[in-house]
Amino acid sequence: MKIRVQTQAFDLGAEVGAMSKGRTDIGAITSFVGLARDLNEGSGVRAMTLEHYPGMTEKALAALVEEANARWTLLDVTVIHRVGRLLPGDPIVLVAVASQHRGEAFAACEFIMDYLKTRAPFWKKEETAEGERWVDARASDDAAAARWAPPRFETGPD
Amino acid sequence: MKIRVQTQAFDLGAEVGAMSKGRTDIGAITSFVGLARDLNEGSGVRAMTLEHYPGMTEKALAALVEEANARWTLLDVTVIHRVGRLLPGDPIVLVAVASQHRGEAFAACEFIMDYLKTRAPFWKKEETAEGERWVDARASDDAAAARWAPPRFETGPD
Amino acid sequence: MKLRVLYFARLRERFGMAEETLDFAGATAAELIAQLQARGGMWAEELAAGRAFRVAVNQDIVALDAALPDQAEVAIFPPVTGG
Amino acid sequence: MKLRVLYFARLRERFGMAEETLDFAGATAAELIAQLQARGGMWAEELAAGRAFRVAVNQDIVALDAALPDQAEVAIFPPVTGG
Repeated sequence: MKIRVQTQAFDLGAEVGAMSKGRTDIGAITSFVGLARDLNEGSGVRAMTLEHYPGMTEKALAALVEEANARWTLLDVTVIHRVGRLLPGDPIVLVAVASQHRGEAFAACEFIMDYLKTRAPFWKKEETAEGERWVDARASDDAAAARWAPPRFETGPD
Repeated sequence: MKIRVQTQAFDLGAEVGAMSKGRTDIGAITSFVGLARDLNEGSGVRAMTLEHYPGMTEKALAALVEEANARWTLLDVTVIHRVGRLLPGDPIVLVAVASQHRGEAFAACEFIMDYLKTRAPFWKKEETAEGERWVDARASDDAAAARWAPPRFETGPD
Repeated sequence: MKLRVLYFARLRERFGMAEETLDFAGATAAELIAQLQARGGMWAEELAAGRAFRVAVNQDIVALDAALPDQAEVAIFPPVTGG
Repeated sequence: MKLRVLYFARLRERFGMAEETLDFAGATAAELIAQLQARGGMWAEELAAGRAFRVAVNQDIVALDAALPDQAEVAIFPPVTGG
Protein backbone atom coordinates (compact mmCIF):
# COMPACT_ATOMS: atom_id res chain seq x y z
CA MET A 1 0.00 0.00 0.00
CA LYS A 2 1.33 3.42 -0.92
CA ILE A 3 -0.28 6.70 0.13
CA ARG A 4 1.29 10.01 -0.79
CA VAL A 5 0.43 13.70 -0.76
CA GLN A 6 2.81 15.71 -2.91
CA THR A 7 3.13 18.86 -5.00
CA GLN A 8 4.95 17.23 -7.91
CA ALA A 9 3.36 15.31 -10.75
CA PHE A 10 3.05 11.51 -10.57
CA ASP A 11 3.86 8.93 -13.23
CA LEU A 12 0.88 6.64 -13.81
CA GLY A 13 2.89 4.06 -15.76
CA ALA A 14 5.65 3.90 -13.16
CA GLU A 15 3.20 3.64 -10.25
CA VAL A 16 1.15 0.86 -11.81
CA GLY A 17 4.33 -0.84 -13.02
CA ALA A 18 5.70 -0.82 -9.46
CA MET A 19 2.54 -2.55 -8.21
CA SER A 20 2.86 -5.51 -10.59
CA LYS A 21 6.67 -5.70 -10.80
CA GLY A 22 7.95 -9.15 -9.87
CA ARG A 23 4.45 -10.44 -9.10
CA THR A 24 2.53 -13.09 -10.99
CA ASP A 25 -0.61 -13.26 -8.84
CA ILE A 26 -2.21 -10.01 -10.00
CA GLY A 27 -4.82 -10.38 -12.73
CA ALA A 28 -6.30 -6.89 -12.75
CA ILE A 29 -5.22 -3.32 -12.03
CA THR A 30 -7.82 -0.60 -12.26
CA SER A 31 -6.53 2.93 -12.05
CA PHE A 32 -8.14 6.34 -11.95
CA VAL A 33 -6.59 9.69 -12.75
CA GLY A 34 -8.49 12.89 -11.95
CA LEU A 35 -7.41 15.96 -13.91
CA ALA A 36 -7.93 19.71 -13.54
CA ARG A 37 -10.51 20.97 -16.08
CA ASP A 38 -10.66 24.42 -17.60
CA LEU A 39 -14.38 24.71 -16.95
CA ASN A 40 -16.41 24.27 -13.77
CA GLU A 41 -19.97 25.35 -13.13
CA GLY A 42 -20.03 27.42 -16.29
CA SER A 43 -16.88 29.50 -15.64
CA GLY A 44 -13.48 29.27 -17.24
CA VAL A 45 -10.87 28.10 -14.75
CA ARG A 46 -7.31 29.39 -15.29
CA ALA A 47 -5.72 27.52 -12.41
CA MET A 48 -6.58 25.96 -9.09
CA THR A 49 -4.87 25.62 -5.74
CA LEU A 50 -5.32 22.57 -3.58
CA GLU A 51 -5.03 22.95 0.17
CA HIS A 52 -5.05 20.04 2.63
CA TYR A 53 -4.77 19.20 6.32
CA PRO A 54 -1.34 17.61 6.76
CA GLY A 55 -1.51 14.65 9.08
CA MET A 56 -5.25 14.14 8.85
CA THR A 57 -5.02 13.73 5.08
CA GLU A 58 -2.71 10.74 5.27
CA LYS A 59 -4.79 9.27 8.10
CA ALA A 60 -8.05 9.70 6.18
CA LEU A 61 -6.59 8.16 3.02
CA ALA A 62 -5.21 5.21 4.98
CA ALA A 63 -8.65 4.69 6.54
CA LEU A 64 -10.30 4.65 3.11
CA VAL A 65 -7.84 2.05 1.86
CA GLU A 66 -8.33 -0.01 5.01
CA GLU A 67 -12.09 0.06 4.49
CA ALA A 68 -11.64 -1.01 0.86
CA ASN A 69 -9.41 -3.88 2.03
CA ALA A 70 -12.13 -4.97 4.44
CA ARG A 71 -14.75 -5.03 1.69
CA TRP A 72 -12.76 -6.66 -1.10
CA THR A 73 -9.79 -8.98 -1.50
CA LEU A 74 -7.14 -6.63 -2.83
CA LEU A 75 -3.48 -7.27 -3.60
CA ASP A 76 -2.22 -3.68 -3.57
CA VAL A 77 -3.47 -0.10 -3.50
CA THR A 78 -1.76 3.18 -4.41
CA VAL A 79 -3.23 6.61 -3.70
CA ILE A 80 -1.38 9.80 -4.67
CA HIS A 81 -2.98 13.22 -4.29
CA ARG A 82 -1.34 16.44 -5.37
CA VAL A 83 -1.59 19.75 -3.52
CA GLY A 84 -0.53 23.28 -4.47
CA ARG A 85 -1.22 25.21 -7.66
CA LEU A 86 -2.32 23.23 -10.72
CA LEU A 87 -3.24 24.22 -14.26
CA PRO A 88 -6.03 22.85 -16.47
CA GLY A 89 -4.92 19.50 -17.86
CA ASP A 90 -2.72 18.73 -14.84
CA PRO A 91 -3.35 15.40 -13.08
CA ILE A 92 -4.61 15.86 -9.50
CA VAL A 93 -5.16 12.41 -8.07
CA LEU A 94 -4.23 8.80 -8.81
CA VAL A 95 -5.93 5.74 -7.31
CA ALA A 96 -4.78 2.31 -8.48
CA VAL A 97 -6.06 -1.03 -7.17
CA ALA A 98 -4.61 -4.47 -7.92
CA SER A 99 -6.54 -7.70 -7.38
CA GLN A 100 -6.89 -11.18 -8.79
CA HIS A 101 -10.06 -10.41 -10.73
CA ARG A 102 -11.34 -7.26 -12.36
CA GLY A 103 -14.66 -6.90 -10.52
CA GLU A 104 -12.92 -6.22 -7.21
CA ALA A 105 -10.38 -3.85 -8.73
CA PHE A 106 -13.09 -1.77 -10.41
CA ALA A 107 -15.34 -1.63 -7.34
CA ALA A 108 -12.58 -0.81 -4.87
CA CYS A 109 -11.03 1.88 -7.10
CA GLU A 110 -14.37 3.66 -7.55
CA PHE A 111 -15.18 3.24 -3.84
CA ILE A 112 -11.88 4.85 -2.81
CA MET A 113 -12.43 7.78 -5.19
CA ASP A 114 -16.02 8.30 -4.00
CA TYR A 115 -14.99 8.25 -0.34
CA LEU A 116 -11.92 10.39 -0.98
CA LYS A 117 -14.18 13.07 -2.48
CA THR A 118 -16.26 13.30 0.68
CA ARG A 119 -13.89 12.28 3.50
CA ALA A 120 -10.34 13.35 2.74
CA PRO A 121 -9.49 16.92 3.82
CA PHE A 122 -8.63 18.60 0.52
CA TRP A 123 -10.08 21.89 -0.67
CA LYS A 124 -9.91 23.45 -4.13
CA LYS A 125 -9.75 27.14 -4.88
CA GLU A 126 -10.23 28.15 -8.50
CA GLU A 127 -8.90 31.18 -10.35
CA THR A 128 -11.47 32.44 -12.86
CA ALA A 129 -11.88 35.63 -14.89
CA GLU A 130 -14.17 36.87 -12.10
CA GLY A 131 -11.55 36.25 -9.41
CA GLU A 132 -10.84 33.45 -6.99
CA ARG A 133 -13.48 31.15 -5.53
CA TRP A 134 -13.51 28.17 -3.23
CA VAL A 135 -15.18 25.18 -4.85
CA ASP A 136 -18.36 24.08 -3.06
CA ALA A 137 -18.90 20.45 -2.17
CA ARG A 138 -21.18 18.76 -4.69
CA ALA A 139 -24.36 16.90 -3.83
CA SER A 140 -23.45 14.40 -6.57
CA ASP A 141 -20.30 13.46 -4.65
CA ASP A 142 -22.31 12.84 -1.47
CA ALA A 143 -24.70 10.69 -3.51
CA ALA A 144 -21.83 8.74 -5.07
CA ALA A 145 -20.33 8.00 -1.63
CA ALA A 146 -23.72 7.10 -0.16
CA ARG A 147 -24.10 4.27 -2.71
CA TRP A 148 -21.43 2.31 -0.84
CA ALA A 149 -22.94 2.47 2.65
CA PRO A 150 -23.61 0.40 4.66
CA PRO A 151 -20.68 -2.00 4.13
CA ARG A 152 -21.74 -5.09 2.22
CA PHE A 153 -20.98 -7.51 5.01
CA GLU A 154 -23.31 -5.60 7.33
CA THR A 155 -26.18 -5.36 4.87
CA GLY A 156 -29.40 -6.49 6.51
CA PRO A 157 -32.50 -8.09 5.00
CA ASP A 158 -33.57 -4.75 3.49
CA MET B 1 -10.46 6.49 -30.26
CA LYS B 2 -7.60 4.04 -30.58
CA ILE B 3 -8.04 0.28 -31.04
CA ARG B 4 -5.04 -1.99 -31.45
CA VAL B 5 -4.22 -5.68 -31.49
CA GLN B 6 -0.50 -6.27 -31.15
CA THR B 7 2.12 -8.74 -29.93
CA GLN B 8 4.34 -6.15 -28.22
CA ALA B 9 3.81 -4.73 -24.75
CA PHE B 10 1.96 -1.44 -24.28
CA ASP B 11 2.94 1.56 -22.15
CA LEU B 12 0.05 2.49 -19.84
CA GLY B 13 1.52 5.87 -18.92
CA ALA B 14 2.19 6.82 -22.53
CA GLU B 15 -1.27 5.71 -23.70
CA VAL B 16 -3.14 7.59 -20.98
CA GLY B 17 -0.81 10.57 -21.41
CA ALA B 18 -1.61 10.66 -25.12
CA MET B 19 -5.34 10.81 -24.33
CA SER B 20 -5.06 13.90 -22.13
CA LYS B 21 -2.19 15.66 -23.90
CA GLY B 22 -3.10 19.20 -24.96
CA ARG B 23 -6.65 18.85 -23.61
CA THR B 24 -8.16 20.70 -20.69
CA ASP B 25 -11.72 19.34 -20.88
CA ILE B 26 -11.00 15.86 -19.44
CA GLY B 27 -11.68 15.47 -15.72
CA ALA B 28 -11.38 11.70 -15.38
CA ILE B 29 -9.50 8.82 -16.98
CA THR B 30 -10.23 5.31 -15.77
CA SER B 31 -7.94 2.61 -17.05
CA PHE B 32 -7.81 -1.14 -16.68
CA VAL B 33 -4.86 -3.45 -17.23
CA GLY B 34 -5.42 -7.20 -17.31
CA LEU B 35 -2.36 -9.32 -16.57
CA ALA B 36 -1.44 -12.97 -17.05
CA ARG B 37 -1.53 -14.84 -13.72
CA ASP B 38 0.54 -17.85 -12.75
CA LEU B 39 -2.49 -19.67 -11.42
CA ASN B 40 -5.84 -20.48 -13.02
CA GLU B 41 -8.43 -22.97 -11.85
CA GLY B 42 -5.96 -24.46 -9.40
CA SER B 43 -3.11 -25.18 -11.81
CA GLY B 44 0.18 -23.41 -12.19
CA VAL B 45 0.38 -21.59 -15.52
CA ARG B 46 3.84 -21.27 -17.07
CA ALA B 47 2.80 -19.28 -20.11
CA MET B 48 -0.20 -18.60 -22.30
CA THR B 49 -0.76 -18.01 -25.96
CA LEU B 50 -3.49 -15.69 -27.18
CA GLU B 51 -5.06 -16.38 -30.56
CA HIS B 52 -7.51 -14.04 -32.27
CA TYR B 53 -9.56 -13.61 -35.44
CA PRO B 54 -7.86 -10.83 -37.40
CA GLY B 55 -10.40 -8.51 -38.92
CA MET B 56 -13.30 -9.56 -36.73
CA THR B 57 -11.34 -8.63 -33.60
CA GLU B 58 -10.90 -5.01 -34.60
CA LYS B 59 -14.53 -4.85 -35.76
CA ALA B 60 -15.81 -6.33 -32.49
CA LEU B 61 -13.69 -3.97 -30.37
CA ALA B 62 -14.87 -0.97 -32.40
CA ALA B 63 -18.47 -2.08 -31.87
CA LEU B 64 -17.93 -2.29 -28.09
CA VAL B 65 -16.48 1.21 -28.01
CA GLU B 66 -19.33 2.50 -30.17
CA GLU B 67 -21.86 0.99 -27.77
CA ALA B 68 -20.07 2.58 -24.80
CA ASN B 69 -20.17 5.93 -26.62
CA ALA B 70 -23.90 5.54 -27.12
CA ARG B 71 -24.48 4.86 -23.42
CA TRP B 72 -22.17 7.48 -21.88
CA THR B 73 -20.70 10.84 -22.84
CA LEU B 74 -17.05 9.93 -23.36
CA LEU B 75 -14.16 12.09 -24.54
CA ASP B 76 -11.76 9.35 -25.65
CA VAL B 77 -11.30 5.58 -25.48
CA THR B 78 -8.22 3.41 -25.99
CA VAL B 79 -8.31 -0.39 -26.25
CA ILE B 80 -5.12 -2.40 -26.77
CA HIS B 81 -5.14 -6.20 -26.66
CA ARG B 82 -2.03 -8.32 -27.01
CA VAL B 83 -1.82 -11.65 -28.84
CA GLY B 84 0.88 -14.29 -29.01
CA ARG B 85 2.80 -15.92 -26.18
CA LEU B 86 2.75 -14.21 -22.77
CA LEU B 87 4.30 -15.07 -19.41
CA PRO B 88 2.79 -14.68 -15.93
CA GLY B 89 2.99 -11.03 -14.94
CA ASP B 90 2.77 -9.81 -18.55
CA PRO B 91 0.05 -7.27 -19.31
CA ILE B 92 -2.59 -8.62 -21.72
CA VAL B 93 -5.14 -5.89 -22.25
CA LEU B 94 -5.51 -2.16 -21.67
CA VAL B 95 -8.80 -0.25 -21.69
CA ALA B 96 -8.72 3.47 -20.88
CA VAL B 97 -11.71 5.82 -20.94
CA ALA B 98 -11.64 9.62 -20.62
CA SER B 99 -14.67 11.69 -19.70
CA GLN B 100 -15.62 14.88 -17.89
CA HIS B 101 -16.68 13.12 -14.70
CA ARG B 102 -15.52 9.96 -13.04
CA GLY B 103 -18.82 8.05 -12.92
CA GLU B 104 -18.97 7.76 -16.69
CA ALA B 105 -15.30 6.81 -17.00
CA PHE B 106 -15.62 4.01 -14.43
CA ALA B 107 -18.85 2.62 -15.87
CA ALA B 108 -17.71 2.71 -19.49
CA CYS B 109 -14.31 1.15 -18.74
CA GLU B 110 -15.85 -1.76 -16.84
CA PHE B 111 -18.56 -2.16 -19.50
CA ILE B 112 -15.97 -2.39 -22.29
CA MET B 113 -13.96 -5.00 -20.34
CA ASP B 114 -17.06 -7.06 -19.54
CA TYR B 115 -18.21 -7.04 -23.16
CA LEU B 116 -14.69 -7.65 -24.48
CA LYS B 117 -14.54 -10.81 -22.36
CA THR B 118 -17.65 -12.25 -23.99
CA ARG B 119 -17.76 -10.70 -27.48
CA ALA B 120 -14.26 -10.13 -28.82
CA PRO B 121 -12.75 -13.17 -30.61
CA PHE B 122 -9.71 -13.93 -28.46
CA TRP B 123 -8.83 -17.37 -27.11
CA LYS B 124 -6.29 -18.29 -24.45
CA LYS B 125 -4.27 -21.48 -24.33
CA GLU B 126 -2.36 -22.15 -21.14
CA GLU B 127 0.85 -24.14 -20.64
CA THR B 128 0.71 -26.01 -17.32
CA ALA B 129 2.73 -28.81 -15.76
CA GLU B 130 0.07 -31.21 -17.08
CA GLY B 131 0.40 -29.90 -20.64
CA GLU B 132 -1.45 -27.38 -22.75
CA ARG B 133 -5.10 -26.55 -22.34
CA TRP B 134 -7.55 -24.14 -23.91
CA VAL B 135 -9.18 -21.92 -21.32
CA ASP B 136 -12.93 -22.41 -21.06
CA ALA B 137 -15.31 -19.45 -21.09
CA ARG B 138 -16.37 -18.57 -17.57
CA ALA B 139 -19.96 -18.25 -16.41
CA SER B 140 -18.87 -15.29 -14.25
CA ASP B 141 -17.87 -13.40 -17.40
CA ASP B 142 -21.28 -14.03 -18.95
CA ALA B 143 -22.90 -12.80 -15.74
CA ALA B 144 -20.72 -9.67 -15.69
CA ALA B 145 -21.68 -8.82 -19.26
CA ALA B 146 -25.35 -9.55 -18.64
CA ARG B 147 -25.48 -6.85 -15.95
CA TRP B 148 -25.22 -4.21 -18.67
CA ALA B 149 -28.10 -5.37 -20.85
CA PRO B 150 -30.47 -3.95 -21.90
CA PRO B 151 -28.99 -0.52 -22.59
CA ARG B 152 -29.96 1.99 -19.92
CA PHE B 153 -31.90 4.24 -22.26
CA GLU B 154 -34.15 1.33 -23.18
CA THR B 155 -34.77 0.17 -19.63
CA GLY B 156 -38.46 -0.32 -19.03
CA PRO B 157 -40.56 -0.04 -15.85
CA ASP B 158 -39.12 -3.31 -14.51
CA MET C 1 -22.78 -21.31 -53.27
CA LYS C 2 -19.14 -20.96 -52.23
CA LEU C 3 -18.22 -20.28 -48.60
CA ARG C 4 -14.90 -19.54 -46.96
CA VAL C 5 -14.96 -21.27 -43.58
CA LEU C 6 -12.50 -20.44 -40.79
CA TYR C 7 -11.81 -22.37 -37.58
CA PHE C 8 -10.14 -20.97 -34.47
CA ALA C 9 -8.52 -22.10 -31.24
CA ARG C 10 -9.53 -25.57 -30.01
CA LEU C 11 -11.65 -26.23 -33.13
CA ARG C 12 -8.77 -25.27 -35.44
CA GLU C 13 -6.57 -27.78 -33.63
CA ARG C 14 -9.16 -30.57 -33.48
CA PHE C 15 -10.11 -30.22 -37.13
CA GLY C 16 -6.45 -29.86 -38.13
CA MET C 17 -7.43 -26.97 -40.35
CA ALA C 18 -7.55 -23.17 -40.06
CA GLU C 19 -9.53 -22.50 -43.20
CA GLU C 20 -11.25 -24.14 -46.17
CA THR C 21 -13.41 -23.20 -49.13
CA LEU C 22 -16.66 -25.14 -49.31
CA ASP C 23 -19.48 -25.76 -51.73
CA PHE C 24 -22.69 -25.33 -49.82
CA ALA C 25 -26.16 -26.15 -51.08
CA GLY C 26 -28.07 -25.14 -47.96
CA ALA C 27 -29.30 -21.79 -46.71
CA THR C 28 -28.56 -21.37 -43.01
CA ALA C 29 -25.70 -21.65 -40.55
CA ALA C 30 -27.45 -24.65 -38.98
CA GLU C 31 -27.39 -26.43 -42.34
CA LEU C 32 -23.67 -25.73 -42.74
CA ILE C 33 -23.05 -27.15 -39.26
CA ALA C 34 -25.05 -30.25 -40.20
CA GLN C 35 -22.97 -30.65 -43.37
CA LEU C 36 -19.74 -30.46 -41.35
CA GLN C 37 -21.04 -32.83 -38.65
CA ALA C 38 -21.74 -35.37 -41.37
CA ARG C 39 -17.96 -35.69 -41.86
CA GLY C 40 -17.97 -37.72 -38.64
CA GLY C 41 -15.04 -38.05 -36.20
CA MET C 42 -13.97 -34.81 -34.54
CA TRP C 43 -16.44 -32.89 -36.69
CA ALA C 44 -19.41 -34.83 -35.38
CA GLU C 45 -18.09 -34.63 -31.84
CA GLU C 46 -17.23 -30.95 -31.63
CA LEU C 47 -20.29 -29.70 -33.48
CA ALA C 48 -22.80 -31.97 -31.74
CA ALA C 49 -25.95 -30.43 -30.31
CA GLY C 50 -25.22 -29.10 -26.85
CA ARG C 51 -21.54 -28.37 -27.53
CA ALA C 52 -20.60 -24.74 -27.02
CA PHE C 53 -19.41 -23.12 -30.22
CA ARG C 54 -20.11 -19.83 -31.98
CA VAL C 55 -20.72 -19.00 -35.62
CA ALA C 56 -19.81 -15.65 -37.19
CA VAL C 57 -20.86 -14.62 -40.68
CA ASN C 58 -18.78 -11.92 -42.30
CA GLN C 59 -17.29 -11.24 -38.85
CA ASP C 60 -20.53 -10.81 -36.91
CA ILE C 61 -21.70 -13.49 -34.50
CA VAL C 62 -25.04 -14.90 -35.66
CA ALA C 63 -27.68 -17.34 -34.48
CA LEU C 64 -27.83 -20.76 -36.13
CA ASP C 65 -30.91 -19.84 -38.15
CA ALA C 66 -29.04 -17.02 -39.90
CA ALA C 67 -28.96 -17.18 -43.69
CA LEU C 68 -25.53 -17.51 -45.31
CA PRO C 69 -24.90 -15.21 -48.28
CA ASP C 70 -22.87 -16.46 -51.24
CA GLN C 71 -19.12 -15.89 -50.82
CA ALA C 72 -19.66 -15.43 -47.07
CA GLU C 73 -16.75 -15.67 -44.65
CA VAL C 74 -18.07 -18.06 -42.00
CA ALA C 75 -16.10 -18.64 -38.80
CA ILE C 76 -16.72 -21.38 -36.25
CA PHE C 77 -15.01 -21.09 -32.88
CA PRO C 78 -15.32 -21.83 -29.16
CA PRO C 79 -16.75 -19.23 -26.75
CA VAL C 80 -14.22 -16.42 -26.47
CA THR C 81 -11.80 -16.12 -23.54
CA GLY C 82 -9.84 -12.94 -24.12
CA GLY C 83 -8.83 -10.15 -21.78
CA MET D 1 -8.60 22.99 29.22
CA LYS D 2 -6.31 24.00 26.34
CA LEU D 3 -7.19 23.28 22.72
CA ARG D 4 -5.23 23.77 19.54
CA VAL D 5 -7.73 24.91 16.90
CA LEU D 6 -6.98 24.83 13.16
CA TYR D 7 -8.92 26.47 10.33
CA PHE D 8 -8.70 25.52 6.68
CA ALA D 9 -9.63 26.81 3.23
CA ARG D 10 -12.44 29.40 3.14
CA LEU D 11 -12.67 29.51 6.94
CA ARG D 12 -8.92 30.11 7.30
CA GLU D 13 -9.24 33.05 4.92
CA ARG D 14 -12.38 34.50 6.49
CA PHE D 15 -11.06 34.23 10.01
CA GLY D 16 -7.63 35.55 8.95
CA MET D 17 -6.04 32.77 10.96
CA ALA D 18 -4.75 29.24 10.32
CA GLU D 19 -4.33 28.19 13.93
CA GLU D 20 -4.77 29.35 17.53
CA THR D 21 -4.49 27.96 21.04
CA LEU D 22 -7.62 28.42 23.10
CA ASP D 23 -8.73 28.13 26.69
CA PHE D 24 -11.98 26.20 26.67
CA ALA D 25 -14.26 25.69 29.65
CA GLY D 26 -16.93 23.62 27.91
CA ALA D 27 -17.14 19.93 27.05
CA THR D 28 -18.34 19.39 23.49
CA ALA D 29 -17.55 20.51 19.95
CA ALA D 30 -20.90 22.34 19.91
CA GLU D 31 -19.85 24.39 22.91
CA LEU D 32 -16.56 25.30 21.23
CA ILE D 33 -18.46 26.43 18.14
CA ALA D 34 -20.74 28.56 20.36
CA GLN D 35 -17.69 30.15 22.01
CA LEU D 36 -16.24 31.03 18.60
CA GLN D 37 -19.57 32.33 17.27
CA ALA D 38 -19.72 34.68 20.24
CA ARG D 39 -16.78 36.59 18.73
CA GLY D 40 -19.28 38.01 16.26
CA GLY D 41 -18.46 39.23 12.72
CA MET D 42 -17.20 36.51 10.36
CA TRP D 43 -17.16 34.03 13.23
CA ALA D 44 -20.87 34.44 13.90
CA GLU D 45 -21.63 34.35 10.18
CA GLU D 46 -19.56 31.34 9.11
CA LEU D 47 -20.42 29.20 12.11
CA ALA D 48 -24.14 30.03 12.23
CA ALA D 49 -26.62 27.16 12.47
CA GLY D 50 -27.34 25.84 9.00
CA ARG D 51 -23.89 26.74 7.57
CA ALA D 52 -21.98 23.79 6.22
CA PHE D 53 -18.75 23.17 8.12
CA ARG D 54 -17.03 20.12 9.57
CA VAL D 55 -15.27 19.55 12.88
CA ALA D 56 -12.41 17.08 13.32
CA VAL D 57 -10.98 16.12 16.71
CA ASN D 58 -7.47 14.71 16.68
CA GLN D 59 -7.85 14.30 12.90
CA ASP D 60 -11.13 12.37 12.88
CA ILE D 61 -14.35 14.03 11.75
CA VAL D 62 -16.85 14.07 14.63
CA ALA D 63 -20.45 15.08 15.27
CA LEU D 64 -21.07 18.32 17.18
CA ASP D 65 -22.00 16.51 20.38
CA ALA D 66 -18.53 14.90 20.56
CA ALA D 67 -16.57 15.54 23.77
CA LEU D 68 -13.27 17.41 23.40
CA PRO D 69 -10.33 15.94 25.34
CA ASP D 70 -7.78 18.28 26.91
CA GLN D 71 -4.95 19.22 24.53
CA ALA D 72 -7.09 18.14 21.61
CA GLU D 73 -6.27 19.23 18.07
CA VAL D 74 -9.60 20.54 16.79
CA ALA D 75 -10.00 21.49 13.14
CA ILE D 76 -12.90 23.41 11.64
CA PHE D 77 -13.25 23.46 7.88
CA PRO D 78 -15.70 23.55 4.96
CA PRO D 79 -16.98 20.33 3.36
CA VAL D 80 -14.07 18.78 1.48
CA THR D 81 -13.65 19.14 -2.29
CA GLY D 82 -10.57 17.12 -3.22
CA GLY D 83 -9.95 14.71 -6.05
